[in-house]
Amino acid sequence: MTHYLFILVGAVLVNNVVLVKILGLCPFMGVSKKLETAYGMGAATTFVLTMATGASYIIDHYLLIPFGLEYLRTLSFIVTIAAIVQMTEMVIAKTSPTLQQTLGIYLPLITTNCAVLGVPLLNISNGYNFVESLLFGAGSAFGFSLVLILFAGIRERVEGADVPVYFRGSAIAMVTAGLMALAFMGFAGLDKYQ
Amino acid sequence: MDILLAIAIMALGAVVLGAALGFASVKFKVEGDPLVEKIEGILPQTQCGQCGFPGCKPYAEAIAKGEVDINLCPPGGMEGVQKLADLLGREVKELEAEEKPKQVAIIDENTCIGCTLCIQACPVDAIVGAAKQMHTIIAPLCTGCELCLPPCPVECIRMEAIGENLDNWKWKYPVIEIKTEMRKAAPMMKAA
Amino acid sequence: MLMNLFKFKGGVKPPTNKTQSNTLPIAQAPLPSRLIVPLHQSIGGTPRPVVKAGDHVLKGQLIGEADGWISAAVHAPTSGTVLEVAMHVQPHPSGLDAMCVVIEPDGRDKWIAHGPLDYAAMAPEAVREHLQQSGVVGLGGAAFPTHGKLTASKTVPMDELIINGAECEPFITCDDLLMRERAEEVVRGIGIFRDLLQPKKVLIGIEDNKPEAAAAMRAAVDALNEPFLVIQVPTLYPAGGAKQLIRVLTGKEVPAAKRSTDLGVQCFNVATAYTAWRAIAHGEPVVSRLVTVSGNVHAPRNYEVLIGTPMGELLKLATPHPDTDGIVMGGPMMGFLVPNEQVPVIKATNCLIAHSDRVFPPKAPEMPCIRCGACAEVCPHELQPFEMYWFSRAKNFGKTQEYHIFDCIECGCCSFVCPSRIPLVQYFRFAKSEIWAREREKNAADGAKTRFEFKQLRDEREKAEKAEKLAKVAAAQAAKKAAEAAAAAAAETAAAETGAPGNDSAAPESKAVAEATTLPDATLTTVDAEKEAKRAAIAAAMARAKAQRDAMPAKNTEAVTIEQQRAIDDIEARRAVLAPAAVPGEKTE
Amino acid sequence: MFAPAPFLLKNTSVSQVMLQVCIALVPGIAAYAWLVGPAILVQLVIATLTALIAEALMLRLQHKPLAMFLPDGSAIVTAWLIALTFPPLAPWWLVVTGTLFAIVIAKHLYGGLGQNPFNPAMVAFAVCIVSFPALMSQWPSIGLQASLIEQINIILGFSPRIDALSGATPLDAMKTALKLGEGGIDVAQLLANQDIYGNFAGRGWEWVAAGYLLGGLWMWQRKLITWHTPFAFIGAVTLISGALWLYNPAQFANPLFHLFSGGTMLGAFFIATDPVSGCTTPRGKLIFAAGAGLLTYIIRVFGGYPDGVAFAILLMNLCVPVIDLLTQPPIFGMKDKA
Repeated sequence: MTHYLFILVGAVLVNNVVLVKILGLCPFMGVSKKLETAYGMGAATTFVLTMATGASYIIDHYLLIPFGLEYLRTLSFIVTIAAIVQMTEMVIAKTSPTLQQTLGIYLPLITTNCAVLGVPLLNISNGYNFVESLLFGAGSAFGFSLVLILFAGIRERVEGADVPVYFRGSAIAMVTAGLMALAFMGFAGLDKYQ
Repeated sequence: MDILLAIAIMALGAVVLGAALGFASVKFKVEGDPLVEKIEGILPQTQCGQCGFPGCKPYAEAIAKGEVDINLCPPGGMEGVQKLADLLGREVKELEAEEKPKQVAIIDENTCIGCTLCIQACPVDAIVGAAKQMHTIIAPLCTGCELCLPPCPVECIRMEAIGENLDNWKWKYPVIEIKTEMRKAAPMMKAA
Repeated sequence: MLMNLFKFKGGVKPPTNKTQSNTLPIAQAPLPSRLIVPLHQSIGGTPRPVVKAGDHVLKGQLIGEADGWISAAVHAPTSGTVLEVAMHVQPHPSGLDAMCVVIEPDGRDKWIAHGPLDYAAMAPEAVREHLQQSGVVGLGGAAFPTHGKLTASKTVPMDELIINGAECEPFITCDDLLMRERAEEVVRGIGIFRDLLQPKKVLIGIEDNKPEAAAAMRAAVDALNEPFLVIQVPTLYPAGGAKQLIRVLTGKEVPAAKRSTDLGVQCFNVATAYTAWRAIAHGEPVVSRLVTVSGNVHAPRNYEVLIGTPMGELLKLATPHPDTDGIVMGGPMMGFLVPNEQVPVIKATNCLIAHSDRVFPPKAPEMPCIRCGACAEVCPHELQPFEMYWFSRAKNFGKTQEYHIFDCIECGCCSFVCPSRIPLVQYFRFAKSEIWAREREKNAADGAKTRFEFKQLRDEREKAEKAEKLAKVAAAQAAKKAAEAAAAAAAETAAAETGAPGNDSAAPESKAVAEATTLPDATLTTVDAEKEAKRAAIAAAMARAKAQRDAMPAKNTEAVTIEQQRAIDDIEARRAVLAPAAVPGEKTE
Repeated sequence: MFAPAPFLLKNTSVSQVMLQVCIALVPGIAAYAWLVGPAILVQLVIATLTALIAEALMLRLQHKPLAMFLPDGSAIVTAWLIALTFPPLAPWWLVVTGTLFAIVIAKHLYGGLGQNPFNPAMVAFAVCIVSFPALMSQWPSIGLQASLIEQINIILGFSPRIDALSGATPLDAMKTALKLGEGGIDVAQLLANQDIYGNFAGRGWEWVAAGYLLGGLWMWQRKLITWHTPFAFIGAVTLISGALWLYNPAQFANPLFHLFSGGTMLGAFFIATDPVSGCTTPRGKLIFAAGAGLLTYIIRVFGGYPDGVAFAILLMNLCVPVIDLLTQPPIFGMKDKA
């Protein structure tokens, strides 16, 4: 039980996919200007990422490994993720056009969100079983959403600040992201405590 | 052999996923373009045609299709361009024409001959009158589009900038230099 | 005390500075050299001027007629000659002009014929009407037409009538003096409000720094044998805000989105009650009011001042110190510097404070907000002023509304305590007026859009009708010609058959064909020409019938009765509501 | 014409607020200088000078009026907090680096006073402990016999960094000992070591913490801070340390030890109460401070750093906008619906 807890805590905080692994920076910077979009993107990514880890585990274990096709991992994972993203986009477009509007270009971009590809690959390299994979995927997704939402909150506030001209926009956002990563270093070592 | 197997498996995957996507695209089909409405919401609805389109909606449609630039609407001003740029994720561009202050058309009622030409030209029904009778502008409805100017045969319509009055007066953004203002008031009391 | 008092959160205790002006009795201000009476002195419609330059007016004569229900009449403050009806600078922070009636007093101060009304016999409606005609408005500062507040909610029973004698702003003592000297008339005025609203309780709230006023009011209430309760409330700015006083006395909180009558409570200022009584018992409209003159002056005191008196002339009565550099209208917390000393005293003017750096030390420059939260602690509406400031400053108006900027009453408590000396209220006013302006623009744009779309629809319909008509005319003509040709051909063929068959029979036929082919939309042959003619005749008949039908309603509309017109308007209005739904349908036609 | 109501103002200013915060730090500093060594005074001077110079430079670059902003005192408070959280004999350049980072990056890149989302002093500490973990962990043993001149020489790098410096804070010492002991060592045994531990916490340090507590209570009495933040911070530390102490007193130190060790008191009264980077709603303050207290304990006991205050504060700084948004108090007249 504690083992699973450590995987989850590790994925959410200690090895946060954005701030520690530095994956998925594109949506992290792109969709964090407003809290609402951050909520939407977080939810969409959580869904896609969890689905993707599950699907890729199944593909890997029941299709690729039995036929000795491990070298096709990246390719087949990308295809799977792309399909899941497409499906998600269609569902969102139907159910919530405003969310689709606000997410804009970033929804299809989940396809190329390296976090979504990275997490299933990390699962394989960590040798996780199905439940562990799902937990790790969900944990990473929660970590991503958490950080995205907190970041959006800070950016909304910083937008009103007298940031020096040369640092407005992405520059100060990068500085903020750096300081956030610094704060997250405080979690270092927590997943190794026995 | 291996390569054939790989191709077969990938093809199988492609077929399965393709079928799923195809099904979804039918099941979750969306009609209409919500973007046009959003763009139209930003446009000022003066219907002036200065953008080269007959009204705001056609311009909105053209923007949504990506056929034209977003800086063709002088009544919307730079603020409008900024909003469009934010909505569409495009670059902010300087306005094509210069920005004018808000204005209202005024008919010189002594000169008006009652030809109804301006009434027909007004896109927003802001002019009232009948044939051979004096016309007048319903000022609150006028968008200041100037479309009534050219058709008037006697040139009795002029545009006037809407000045500040107690109804549309706005509190200004606070400034720090409060002291200078007070000093200005000083001589007035001395005179008294 | 029998009553259990409530508390509102926040509030501040600025130095009250009331003792300077409340020691001397009320004095009558002399007639000024001229009176500038703005027409728009209350919230609502601007009264229409009913006098013109050169007219002679008597004191109390109507000069501005109320425009609509939320509007109050304006009267000549003294007898004299109307010099002009023109634009003059207003006692308004904008310093803009508005329409005023300028009167040169003749010095006789002669009243128009007036007298007491038979109050006991008046219907409530007549009382409200009379108050409107007498120009009775809220004299606490907001100047809302009083008659508009004197109707109880139909659904909520009226529990409490609150009379506001709190006067929480520093420096101001005009209500204090009014209650001390004219308590009886105030109490009688409250009686009128009570009769109209029928509340269960009447509570008179007076801050506990005015014991003399409270005693005078108690005495008057006892003398008149009224069941009103005079309650002393703790001195805490802004306890005199209507919503705060309601909270303190009843525990009810009136949000910005609701009217106080929805919660069964209504609030009036003591001076309003006084003027209402004068209007009913003496037939006197509101032509003067009490004004505290204080601040940087030798002799602060309260004056009974005619509406329209230039502020500079009034200030001179109290002999301002030479370093006076401006006039503040209202209190030091919510007042504003008037544009110049010529602006007149209006119904909303309760206090003039001579401004100087000694009385109001100049503010240190504004520093950035450090989010210390002092403003949130003192906000009587429990808002988060620093958040509203942050977003007002960034011009992020949507966010300011999320933080309830429209619940702000602009009392100035937040600016008062701010360690960074940020003029918070100014930021909120700026944000509010920007939001209003945007709202106006949005509404105007929406209106323009619907009218434009409707015009387009109309144009299209007209074009279609015209085209239809043209086509019909053309078809009818073609048919007629074809019929003629066919008839001729038939006659010729008949002739040929009977007389001369053979070679020339082909010629007329080909002629008919040729004629037929020249017609616009048909390549008729002699064979079906007849059929075509018949069809054309039918079409022409239909067109005629349709034209008649179309003409019919047009004839009707020339002589519609008012009821019919109203019915038509109703239908149009309903159509307008349905229009968006109807448009696509019509387009597909 | 511009009319700035209200015309009456309460007589307060940012400088006054900051000055009072500095005064409140004095008892703690006095205890520090007396019990640990006067070197802290040198560090305070170094940090203050660096902060003021950096502040002036940044204001100059942004064309802001120096005369208005420099005396506001916020840079001094930041500098003092940096000096008080760094090891007292840390080399001068470490303090300078930290202070520069705090003033330039954490404060002025965001627009200066009042606009920084992260606490500058804590950013300085976190940056330095991540970049120079060894130097940041060298604390002098209490009772180090070295004159002020010697200490200054150590700080300025003229004297070698003697062995007596390579000590650890009482907190760190306990964590390392417990880890090395693999469960064989009892907390009570460790606390018996009178070289490191005093009456209820670290020897000497416990009185420094008490000094901060005193200053903090004075600030509360002066209404510079509300009760929410220190209460929730101290409450959270007490609760979690108490619970674990009751669960296994041999492996977990008692709450009193944790309250008076490391930066708990400084954090609860002086760092978490920073209004700029902290929460502002009453409920938000409670959540913010409780979260910071909890994370402080977790990081200092289970994590990889000697103390957790800096990271805990930074992590909670991250959450501030969202917490504030979710804890908006109901406004006048809208309480029933909320």
